[in-house]
Amino acid sequence: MSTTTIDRLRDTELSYRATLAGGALSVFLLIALLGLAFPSSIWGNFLAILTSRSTLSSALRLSVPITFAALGGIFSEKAGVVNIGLEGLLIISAFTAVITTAVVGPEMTVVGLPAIWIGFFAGILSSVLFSALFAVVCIRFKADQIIAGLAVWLIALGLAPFAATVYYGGVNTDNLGTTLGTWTIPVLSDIPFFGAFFDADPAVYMMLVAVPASWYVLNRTAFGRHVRASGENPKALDTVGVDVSRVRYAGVLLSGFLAGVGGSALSLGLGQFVGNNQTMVNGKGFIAIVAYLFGNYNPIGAFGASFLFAGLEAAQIRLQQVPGYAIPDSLIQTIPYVTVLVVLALVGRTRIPEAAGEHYDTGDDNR
Amino acid sequence: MSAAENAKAVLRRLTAASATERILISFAALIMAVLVGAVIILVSGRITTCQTAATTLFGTGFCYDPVEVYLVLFNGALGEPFLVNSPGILKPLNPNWNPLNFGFALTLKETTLLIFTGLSVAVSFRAGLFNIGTQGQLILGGLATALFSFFVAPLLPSGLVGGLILIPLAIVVGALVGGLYGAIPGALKAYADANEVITTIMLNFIAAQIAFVLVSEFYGNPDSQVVETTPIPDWATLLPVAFPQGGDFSILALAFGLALVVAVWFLLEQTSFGYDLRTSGEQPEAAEYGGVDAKRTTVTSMFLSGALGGMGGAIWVLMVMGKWQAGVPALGFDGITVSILAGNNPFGVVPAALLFGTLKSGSLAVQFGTGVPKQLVGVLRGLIILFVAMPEFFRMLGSTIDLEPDRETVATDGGRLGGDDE
Amino acid sequence: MSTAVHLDEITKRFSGVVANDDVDLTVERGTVHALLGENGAGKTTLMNILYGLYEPTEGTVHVDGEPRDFDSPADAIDAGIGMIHQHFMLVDPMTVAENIVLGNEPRKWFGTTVDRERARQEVIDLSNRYGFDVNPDDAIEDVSVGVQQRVEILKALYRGADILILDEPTAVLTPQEVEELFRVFEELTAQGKTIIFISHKLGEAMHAADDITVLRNGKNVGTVKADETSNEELAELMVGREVLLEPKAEPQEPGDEVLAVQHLSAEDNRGIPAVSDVSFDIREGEVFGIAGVDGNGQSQLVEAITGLRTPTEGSISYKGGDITDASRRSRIADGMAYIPEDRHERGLVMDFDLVQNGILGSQHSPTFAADGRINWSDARDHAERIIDEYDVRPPHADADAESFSGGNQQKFIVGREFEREPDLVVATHPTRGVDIGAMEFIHERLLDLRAEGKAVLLISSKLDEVQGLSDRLGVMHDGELMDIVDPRNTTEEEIGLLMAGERPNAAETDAEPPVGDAK
Amino acid sequence: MDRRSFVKAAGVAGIAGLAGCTGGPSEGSQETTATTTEESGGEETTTAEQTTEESGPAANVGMVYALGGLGDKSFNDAAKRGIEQAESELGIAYDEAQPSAAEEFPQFQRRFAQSSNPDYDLVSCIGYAQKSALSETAPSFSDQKFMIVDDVVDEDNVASYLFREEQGSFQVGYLAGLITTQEFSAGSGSTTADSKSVGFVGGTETELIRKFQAGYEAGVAHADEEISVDVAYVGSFSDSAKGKEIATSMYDNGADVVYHAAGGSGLGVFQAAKEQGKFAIGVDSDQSQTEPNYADVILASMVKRVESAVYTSVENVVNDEFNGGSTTTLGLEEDGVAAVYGAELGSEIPQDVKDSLSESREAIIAGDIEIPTTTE
Repeated sequence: MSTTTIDRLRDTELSYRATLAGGALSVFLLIALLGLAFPSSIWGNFLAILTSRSTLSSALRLSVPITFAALGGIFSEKAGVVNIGLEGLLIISAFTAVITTAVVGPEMTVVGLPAIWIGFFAGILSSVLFSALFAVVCIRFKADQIIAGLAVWLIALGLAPFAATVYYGGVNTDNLGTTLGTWTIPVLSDIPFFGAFFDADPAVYMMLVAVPASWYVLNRTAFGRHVRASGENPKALDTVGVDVSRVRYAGVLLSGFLAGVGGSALSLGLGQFVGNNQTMVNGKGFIAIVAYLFGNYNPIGAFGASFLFAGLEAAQIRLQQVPGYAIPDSLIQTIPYVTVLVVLALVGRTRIPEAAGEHYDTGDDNR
Repeated sequence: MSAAENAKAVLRRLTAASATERILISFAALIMAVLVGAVIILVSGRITTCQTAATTLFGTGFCYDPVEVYLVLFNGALGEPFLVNSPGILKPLNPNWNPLNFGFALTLKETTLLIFTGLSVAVSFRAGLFNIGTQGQLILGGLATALFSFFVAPLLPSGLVGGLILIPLAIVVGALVGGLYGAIPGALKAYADANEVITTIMLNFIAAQIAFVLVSEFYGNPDSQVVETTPIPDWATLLPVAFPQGGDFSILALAFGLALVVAVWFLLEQTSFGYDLRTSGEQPEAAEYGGVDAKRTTVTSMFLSGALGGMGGAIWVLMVMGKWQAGVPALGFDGITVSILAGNNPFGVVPAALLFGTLKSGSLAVQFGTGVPKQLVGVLRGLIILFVAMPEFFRMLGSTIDLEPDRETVATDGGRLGGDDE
Repeated sequence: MSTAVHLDEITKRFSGVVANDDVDLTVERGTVHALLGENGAGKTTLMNILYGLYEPTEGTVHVDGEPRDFDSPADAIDAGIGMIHQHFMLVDPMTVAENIVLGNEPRKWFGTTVDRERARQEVIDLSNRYGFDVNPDDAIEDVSVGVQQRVEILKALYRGADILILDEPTAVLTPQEVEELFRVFEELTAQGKTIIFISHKLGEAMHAADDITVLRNGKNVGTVKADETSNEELAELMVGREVLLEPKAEPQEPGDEVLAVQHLSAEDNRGIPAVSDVSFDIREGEVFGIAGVDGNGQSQLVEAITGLRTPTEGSISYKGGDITDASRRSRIADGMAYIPEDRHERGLVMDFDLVQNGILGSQHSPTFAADGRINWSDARDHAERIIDEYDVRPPHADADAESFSGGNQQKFIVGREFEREPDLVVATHPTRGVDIGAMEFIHERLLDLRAEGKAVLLISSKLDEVQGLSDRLGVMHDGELMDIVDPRNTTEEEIGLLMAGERPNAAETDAEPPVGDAK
Repeated sequence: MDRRSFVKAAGVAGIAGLAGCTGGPSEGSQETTATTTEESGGEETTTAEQTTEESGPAANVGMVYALGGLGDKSFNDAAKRGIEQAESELGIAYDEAQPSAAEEFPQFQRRFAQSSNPDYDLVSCIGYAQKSALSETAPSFSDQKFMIVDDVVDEDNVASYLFREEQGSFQVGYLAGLITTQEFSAGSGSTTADSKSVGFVGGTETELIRKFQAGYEAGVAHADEEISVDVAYVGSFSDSAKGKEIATSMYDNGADVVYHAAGGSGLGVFQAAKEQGKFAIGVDSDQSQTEPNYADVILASMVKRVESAVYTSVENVVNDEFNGGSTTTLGLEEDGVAAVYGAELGSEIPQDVKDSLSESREAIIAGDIEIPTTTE
């Protein structure tokens, strides 16, 4: 194939990232410029909000559940199983984490582990169990992945408030009175602005580790390559003697694990599970799907997208408090969604793994 | 086609879901969900505490009795057809049962609304478009209906004549707005190749916020602290006729919904447009080959789907609320489950909507009558969908019971298995 | 010489359908063994059994004299067997090296991490050893089909394969690439490897193999030495009767121009130029053939003509009017029939029954849908007529398209398109996957259409087919129409050179490998 | 007897039950049959069962809570306290319903109104969101007594209860204003004199919550015109995560005290206060008691005695003094609203601050201070 075609392919890839990164940067620069030129105007407020350490730390905190769910979604979908049930995994782990901590007793420690961390791991376990159910249904029983994913969401959406009502008499759990807390790294946390990275929830640190680690696993380990091959061309993997089902199970379970971390962190960061309406997860699982599609299945891109949404939310919360600012809160809340729409309309498609959503079987019926 | 794929095709031929099988699978899914639900009820009956056991199994007392729960659910949804208090599992019929009761009206109300949203989702699914956006289309369609009725009502004579003019117009307005809002992701899909799953999810959020702002800032009811529009005069709404106890159910709306079922079926199965739509949904490449304008069909189907969703919103406003109010129930999402259970078949939507309508209206009675949280029904709904998604599971169950007959003669090509491996 | 593979009385049934019936096969070490047979003779199934993808219903596999029971390809790989499938089992976005080591990645750092440097070096060493020319860092989706095939062979060798199975290895190659492949065969056998390749082409089996085993209807009908047999003997073994190998078109005076393509250029789905500056015309009563290796722009050219792709440049006129921008629908309405190359994707809606498939393309025509409402009873009559006339088996109009075999699906499509009473038939690979009888029937019907004064555009990768049926033959290479020749006065070799991108009158040869459309 | 009051899923009992792995019935199961036969599903009934009501409770009350449900530790839980008090003191029985969507209000109201087993003597509708539903339900069941909290339904069979939230909010605003202008440290929180900033977090931006905001702002200004008030709305009464984010940003912004009128979302405000070492003011209930984990940051609570409204209305029904058609407005004077100091921090609040608050309370009751009821 001629070199020009290769260049062109690379160009499309590059232009996608360049559009995103360049767009974000130029918007920021525009605001900075306007903010510096008219410090007392709304742009000045904008700039102050965007450069405030509290916005950064808030954005990091808010991006935790989205990022973890998105990382989970990447592993599952890269392995060929579209996991639309991420929302359900977040819900079930958020609930289990809190109820387990409550049952153990928030003040208790078991073999040196504080109850809240037992809850944290229990939340992860519940999400892994749910994803195992999902995996069996999709892989063993060849269910339609989208429908099965919706089912996982619906079951979790019903089960968590149901169990909360059975146990507490209402859809919300009681407040544990304790949270995961904050880990502060001395000295580093004193750095202006970026100090927010070193004075954060434990889950934020986990996220900052999980993102590069996921990238590494996906791109530098044999397992990661098998995952990618299983989603692109499972037959290629099968014919070299790697068990496609096993890789897919692993991918889905891993997605359950990661989403579980996000869900546990979400509820334990607050010390309570809120089960009203769409529960406290409130669409974060779906936003996570958008985030990884947006990030083109790259863990770092997915984190970038999650961080963008969380950042917009954090900025929105602060913008709301600017006095005399007339735009209704609800309209500002639509900004992240509108952004996604506009970018999708401009940049268009993302490349979905070739075999995602398809069942794989060797075609032999008497095996 | 490789031999492996060919073998798969043979397999599929043997197990392809016929209409009968679909119905069987739906029933089996329902039964499985009910059984799993019963286990959940028992388990939660051990977690909660009570002074006296509701039932005793295997020497263990449980606070909730699954049989009672399902009976109460059914009774609540239909308005006490059975005498629950009598002993034994089979309860005698209630001689005083009147089908035109409040509970049944609630069930039919839910059913009616779910028919609209179920149809909306079914149309888009048949066109191969995963429209998650019925909720947003419903919200905006309903709002348009409420505002239109409110502003136009003063210009018309009040009473039956005005209603006859206004109600159809208001529904059309709702359909139009819902349709246009549905056409947005359609156009984004057709012309910008944007994934409709993402865009419709985003548009749902946006619709809810826009509607909220419009009502809270501009068109709110000044007499109310709730974010809602000023109520439409009664003559311009769909009032209950046959059900004296109320329940916000209008038989007219149900009749309209059933008529739409037939209309949608006719459109899908009997017309050229329906053929285009279904072909696009089954196999876009083949549709293009067959002269279907894929982009236009995508936009049109999404418009149609959105219009049905918008009508759902209109009916919600005209039949249930008499106004638009923030916190619109998740009828659009329920429509997805209805459509899935119905196998995206317009006629299937009716029983599926009735089932979910029964569950939903019965859920209130369950919480009321037995103390089991009404979210149980949400779990049941998820379980039904889960089991519907895995026909393989039931085929496997079935094949262990029913030995397959000898299929030596199934080959269609003189026993020649070859595909086109050239 | 020792025996590398011995298959002993292999029988394989799929849900009752017999794919292999009591097959014996012996392959000697260090030889090239061709497995010859018609489509659907059971060749691929047999090889999938040897490779552990399928378990035989009855019979035993022996490798190096030992009976083996393969549960999966992994077992076969362990026994030194490698298989190169007809559709390459490669992961498109990954690089050549990543694909070759897939599943056997060299590790470092306590097995946590793929040692990419070592993987790369091993691939380079391996390809040098067998004289392969591949760049380990290219992504698979960026390299030509020939290179992809070499990657597949390297993949097997990397796993220590001594026995290589190739399924239809020449189907997607130019004649020159085929020669190169056979040279690789020699190199491999010289180093002690054993090669089994599947083919349905007599010529290449005769040319490249030491031994030839012919399968028919799942049975072994004979193994012969290549240098002790003849084309005629093999053909008879394959088909079971004497066949007319080449269709013949009697010369006939063409009429008015039906289709004229002028300076047409088009891109493929990824926006890469696929057709450049192609011009030709077709007249009434004429078959215009296009020969060329698959993926040299034929698909895009046909799509532009039939209205499935917007050309970037140039014009198309049809029956005297410009249709460059006309919709697909209007072209169908205007009497343009089209047998698409991929019947599963385009030609049929697999989940529709034949009644519904019978009106695909006619769903808006007054014949079946006068007022927007489809007349299903007419549609049913129509489908039953096609089933009857084109011998579609079983004759069930209510069965879903996917329940029919490939050959019968094709017959149905051909029937549907011919029954449109078209002015122009665009036929791409019309006989792909059909049996000999149906092939003859389709060829006859094409010639009948020609005799009726219709215009036919015939695209096929079977050179004998286009050569035998066409009045004029265009040869495509890398998106260009290299030349238009008289098929009756041109040799297969001359056409082969054109297909490879070499103009006979051009002095220097084009060193660039042909552009494959990657798919 | 009431049908299922034995199904009590109270948190403490539940935890004890599960921790010991022995939930379920606490008595022997021999009585099972007897009990189940008395559980009627709903409306229709047979004469045999009605006889059991002879020795029944003083009254039957149906509770329809506001969205957000029980466990919000403020509004709904306050109503629940009222009915529990009535249960133990007046010997009434009650059933409760927690709607999860606005459209369920009329359904629950109707179910209670229609029921004849038991025949509910009063249906309590908690929250303004039930107004429009009740406006339709009440006329259709003219024999049924209703009460509504936080809005007025002008029907003869509805007793309406309103609160002067702006008065109580003024008081806590005044308190916040006084605290932020001085050096103060107590419990886990502290303020300095140099920053003069406080915050207000609302649930949804409605007329009622604006009333809280207006009173609060007026109270703050009463302390010092210079003090800035950050205002933000969560958009929900049950999103404590967002409540926490908002309050955190306010504290980051320099606010010393944040007052919330955001129901369940307010929990996040307390958490933020605790993490940031600042103060918060609770609402509806004395939240230093309902949320003891945060008693060390809760300066005070603007209590709105929903419980007394509920209790009073039940009492009226029991005593045959149902005040249908009338509206009872409860302000500082009636002790319907009040600023209540935190259980843990109250003792540390300087006496001069307390004195100022007592003075302003008197002035408000006397009508000397005009408090706006809306922010515009």
